[in-house]
Amino acid sequence: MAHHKHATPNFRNLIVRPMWMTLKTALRTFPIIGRSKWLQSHGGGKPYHGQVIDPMTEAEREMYTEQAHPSVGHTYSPDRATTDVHPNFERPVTVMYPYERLEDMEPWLFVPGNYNGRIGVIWETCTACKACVRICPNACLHMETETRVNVLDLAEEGDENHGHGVALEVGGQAARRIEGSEEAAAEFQLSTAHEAPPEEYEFGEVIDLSGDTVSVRWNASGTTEEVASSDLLGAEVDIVSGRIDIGRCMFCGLCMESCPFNSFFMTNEYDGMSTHTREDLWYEADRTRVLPVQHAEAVDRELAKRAEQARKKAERAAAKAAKSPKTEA
Amino acid sequence: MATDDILDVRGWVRIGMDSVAENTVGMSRHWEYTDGVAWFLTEFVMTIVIFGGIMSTLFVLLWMERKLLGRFMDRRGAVTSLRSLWVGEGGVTAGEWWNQLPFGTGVPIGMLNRTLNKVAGNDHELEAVSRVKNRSYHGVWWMLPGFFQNLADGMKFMTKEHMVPEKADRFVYEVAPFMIIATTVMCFTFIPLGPQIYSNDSELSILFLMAIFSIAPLGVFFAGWSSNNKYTLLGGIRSAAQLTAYEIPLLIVVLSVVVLSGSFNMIEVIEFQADSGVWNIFLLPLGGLLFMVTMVAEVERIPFDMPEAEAELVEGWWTEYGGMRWGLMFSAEYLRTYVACLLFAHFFLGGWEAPFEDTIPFISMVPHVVWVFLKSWFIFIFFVWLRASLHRVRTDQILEFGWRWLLPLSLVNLAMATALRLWVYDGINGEWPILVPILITSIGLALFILLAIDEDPAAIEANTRPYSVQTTDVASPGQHRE
Amino acid sequence: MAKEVSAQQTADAAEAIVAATNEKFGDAAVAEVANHTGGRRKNAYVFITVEADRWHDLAAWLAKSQGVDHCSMITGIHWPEKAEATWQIVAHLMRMGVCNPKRIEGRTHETEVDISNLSGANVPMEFEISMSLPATREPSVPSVADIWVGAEWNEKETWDLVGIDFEGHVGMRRVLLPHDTPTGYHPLQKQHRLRYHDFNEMYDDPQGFGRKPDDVGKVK
Amino acid sequence: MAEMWISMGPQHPMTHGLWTLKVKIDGETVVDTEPDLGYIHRGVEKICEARDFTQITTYCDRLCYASANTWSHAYIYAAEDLLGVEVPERAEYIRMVAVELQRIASHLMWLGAYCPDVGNLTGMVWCLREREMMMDLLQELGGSRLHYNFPRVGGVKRDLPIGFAMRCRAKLKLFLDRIQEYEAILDESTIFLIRTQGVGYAKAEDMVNHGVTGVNVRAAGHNYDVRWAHPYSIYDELDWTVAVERPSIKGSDCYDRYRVRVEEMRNSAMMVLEGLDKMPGGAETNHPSGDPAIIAKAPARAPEGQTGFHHFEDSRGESMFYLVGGGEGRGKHPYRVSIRSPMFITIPYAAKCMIGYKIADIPAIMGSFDPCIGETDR
Repeated sequence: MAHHKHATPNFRNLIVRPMWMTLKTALRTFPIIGRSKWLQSHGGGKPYHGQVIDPMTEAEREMYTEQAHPSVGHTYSPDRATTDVHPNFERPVTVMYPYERLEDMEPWLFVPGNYNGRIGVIWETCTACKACVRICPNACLHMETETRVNVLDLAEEGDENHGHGVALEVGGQAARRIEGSEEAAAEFQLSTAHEAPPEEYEFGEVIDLSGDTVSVRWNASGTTEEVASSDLLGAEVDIVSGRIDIGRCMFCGLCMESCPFNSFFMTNEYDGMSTHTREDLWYEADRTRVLPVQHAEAVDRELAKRAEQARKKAERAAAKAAKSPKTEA
Repeated sequence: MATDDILDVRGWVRIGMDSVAENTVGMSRHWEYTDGVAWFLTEFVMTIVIFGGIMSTLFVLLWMERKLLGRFMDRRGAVTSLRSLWVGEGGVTAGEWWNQLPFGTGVPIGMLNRTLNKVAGNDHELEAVSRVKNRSYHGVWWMLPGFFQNLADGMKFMTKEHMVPEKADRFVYEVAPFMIIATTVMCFTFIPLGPQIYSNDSELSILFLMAIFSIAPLGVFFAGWSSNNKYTLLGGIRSAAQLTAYEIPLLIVVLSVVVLSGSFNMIEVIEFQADSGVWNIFLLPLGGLLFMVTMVAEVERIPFDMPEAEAELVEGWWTEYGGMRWGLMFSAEYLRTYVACLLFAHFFLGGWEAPFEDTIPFISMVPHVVWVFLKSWFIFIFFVWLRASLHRVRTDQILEFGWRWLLPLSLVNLAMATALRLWVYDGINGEWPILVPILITSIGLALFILLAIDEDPAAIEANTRPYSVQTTDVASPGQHRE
Repeated sequence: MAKEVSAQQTADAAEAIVAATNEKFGDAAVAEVANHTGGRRKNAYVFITVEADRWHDLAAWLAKSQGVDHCSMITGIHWPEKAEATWQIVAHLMRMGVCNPKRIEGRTHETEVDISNLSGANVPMEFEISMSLPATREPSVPSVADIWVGAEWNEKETWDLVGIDFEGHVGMRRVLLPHDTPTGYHPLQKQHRLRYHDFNEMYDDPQGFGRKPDDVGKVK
Repeated sequence: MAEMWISMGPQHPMTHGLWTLKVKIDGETVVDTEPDLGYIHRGVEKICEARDFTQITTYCDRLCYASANTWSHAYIYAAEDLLGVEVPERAEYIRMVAVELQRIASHLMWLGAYCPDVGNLTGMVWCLREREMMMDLLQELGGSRLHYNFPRVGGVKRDLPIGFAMRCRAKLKLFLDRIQEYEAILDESTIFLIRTQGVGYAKAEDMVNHGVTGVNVRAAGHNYDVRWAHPYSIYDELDWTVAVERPSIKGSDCYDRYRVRVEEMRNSAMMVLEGLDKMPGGAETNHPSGDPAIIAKAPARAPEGQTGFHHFEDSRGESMFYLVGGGEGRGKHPYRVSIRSPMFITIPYAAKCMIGYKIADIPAIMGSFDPCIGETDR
């Protein structure tokens, strides 16, 4: 591994060579003379920013048009060559931040899925499975959940959304109405009351569903009990509120990967997260929004997926029901 | 005596002061002192003129340093433009401070601010710039973006607190900066800016100048010692050693110029170059090179930057100073660089004489002070270029280079000067045969180019490192423990 | 030269070392050839379990005869529930075969190493030596800083974080923890548990010196 | 002047990080040195005992903040040794691309910091300008500029983004030209040669006995590199030569270490270009992130008694992780994570190397060993 050819301490290297190199660098920054050939990359005569290329090859252009990859229509040079903010400077490397934004100049660095910016959450499709709370290394995700009866279950027989509620399943939650809780709930005045609203249901985890009775272990007392499935309603754990401590978050992206319902996104927003106090760094649902387009897209995708799962489950249940009478008969 | 110049500042001032003296002292019973008073007032006004000229053009030097250094480093340098004086976030007017001024004197300022905001306000045709309300960053080139950044930095130092280190030697600590600053500013009395723009035209002005110029190192050493900080002590000692090592070759080179020009008076040196039609650089190229190198060491700029070496001494002897003392010392360093550039221009580039004074017809229309400033700023480019491209030399290497190389070369230069003066100039009744400068310059250039392309073919081919490195016998690591 | 040491070369070298060690330290040390379980190539390495007090002799012998010239890392592990092996020390050594360039009649020779036919003592080899101590208040193991100077700071760090002392170590001091840490406080011991610091107590007294009873006197 | 201790304290331009070097000087000559580390000891080993295997990668990124990828990959290879995981071929190539780009960025950060140590600010700005190009590439891979959290146990987080190969080739070819510009201002500058040649001698055997590894040993003329001595990843399928300095009897000095790192930058760039050409499945294809071509199924738990360790060629030396299985959560967390930091052992040696030289040489010598304090204090 040879030394550099001219690396000998002589008069030539004392001033001539280093000063010639800095002069070339300085002359390159002036608009007209900066482009002349002999100033280009040291000893190579090649353009100083490297070849300006179209970022999308032909093959890529048709393949990725439908995702409208952000670098469509941009020219690309390895070292930033263009600026419209400062015309009388030939080749600026520095991005003059407030006046030029890197995501406008080099969009391929901020492809929505790839860049770990501020966290964006679709709270509507979150099913409070707490996968993200468990995966976060710095424990900055906090979530309050509550076991509730799904409102669709309360629809009476004739109602058009009857039967769409949560079905009882092993390991899921079940709810039983507490006697007399209906009247208590009716005359409870939230605005004037001094105590919490009365509990309407008691919730328990379903142990097994064989036959008509259901064995449930009540969350409150922990005792298991055999209950007729008729007076049980399906229940689910719902998210009440969630917050992210941006002060602790290191933007590693593990929560985005661990969320099974892709309601967790890392937006490509990197500024605007500073506050004056640490309390303000606790981002509630309002400050962890995602762009409306992305939000709508994600919600539709998720609902379509769940509808698909519900339909498949209904088919499986129907098939099982169709199959089981044969065995009985 | 000095060449006549359309900008005869001293003449106008003298006339003005004569009339002032006559109308005041002349009328009174001390009328015989009128001439004395007029003389004193002229000298006083001329000193102020020189001081004003230097201090305002100092900002050009600072601005060139930042922008050129930026360009050498492939970036822009300071870009805040003058617009920032009246432009704020969305035309904010800084609380309309002018309304607090008494007797409504603030009103015109307010009006001026509003018109300027309307004329050259925040909006800009570029969408990205106007979105963030162009806070005076986007300056056009003729608004000299970045020029007033140094003014703002300078004023910032006035607001900084002056803290004296706890166990510092209080008196010496306070005296040192003023010694440096006072002597540096006094140098400008002896430097003429033009044929009729000088504050002092004494017979031995170069001698005085060099004497005052070399007092500052003493102040540097006082500052280093008195700040009660080991690093500044080291910086002070290094700077004392370096400046003494480079004072002697500098004085010898100046002596060679004086010998060549025949007088100690700065203006006569320049007149000599003007009359004989040959600049000294073409007669003493070696002298010019030596002067440049020793001046870089005198003002402690990069290749000889040890006293203020960032890497190990943090800020060298400046570390413990804050506030305006540090600001003044910082500007004193640039004033000393400005003295160096002006001296190089006067000694070697013919002071205020235009490049082809008598041949180009209308060149004498341009006032001579312009040439003085242009030449000194051109020399300053070399100072910045050296700073951008060279590394810092170690202290012992500086001293060794100073004593072993510069001193003998400056003696050679002195011998050349005397030979040229006695045999060539005086021999042929007082003017240079045209062949002499051409011959000397071409020999100098040839020598420089020869050295510049010299390569050690054996070293390249054998790819070894010929440099015999003198190292103190290094204790093998771990040895000192036992 | 070939691009890397082949698996076969490493395996033979490991066998040779294991045989020599078992024969030399039959009673005190048990050596075997172990293979890495992950990655594309299951490289072989030498795994030796040795009694704590014979560690210095094994180290000196490895350094002298097997050419082990580099102590990579010394780790201390605290197994509170194992009574007879509460303190485990795992030393990772390395045979790099790095030597100064030879000087023959005044010319410095290249140390060009032809990797393909490396054999015997100069095949680079990884060693993992494990030793354990029963439950004691002052676990200590002979220091190998005199054989490999590189082990000096590893041992300082192990004592500083895990609390295992090394006899014969010159100038044992805390390197990673602040100098005013109470004596006997060694954070990597299992009785110190990590707690979740809620938002309002995030930055005060993270190591719990203030809240915990002073450990002065109680060594472990 | 009588001998006196000066403390090149935690905040000092020479230290490239937060540690103190107390130096006893006699006039300008260094007589004795005493390093004092531990200022940013974050207890990463203790934290890792309470995290499961995917979460630890984010902490290993932050060990040495100048070369995050090399450290997270060092941990991942050790975790795969502990859990016994086979990584698909394409994932190994992508990891090699990420590690070598990070090695270039780390060496550029070192060269950028070394130039002001010897007095020239221009070198710093140029090197950081090139490091921007490398960080853009790593930002496309990992998602942010400095800490990428890119490898997963069994593979990588995501495949090469769309158009990455074209951009990577363009930037690396441009970078290979730009190296010549550094050499014009460093190698061909006498003052740099005077300041670095013959300063900070270190013999090969002395260094190995002191535990110094990696670039600093190769600068002393001996070709030892973990990538060929204990082969991992796909270095055997690329034809690359190790950057070794020519041996001299006095050992390596600052200039040798500088030469080896510049040569290594060239080698890494050539390796990445070759890796992109030989990428199985082509560098232009883009698999979705969970695809079996780039990540293999890996067990989440490591029972007690299972251990794994792996030597890794970091840009500063040979880093190593030793993991012991069987922590809380029935083995979801490791019982003990032990990290070998090359600089934790090289800095005391470098401090001893300075004895006998001038004060002005301290930054030159210390800087040439490329200290990174994040990994030193863990």
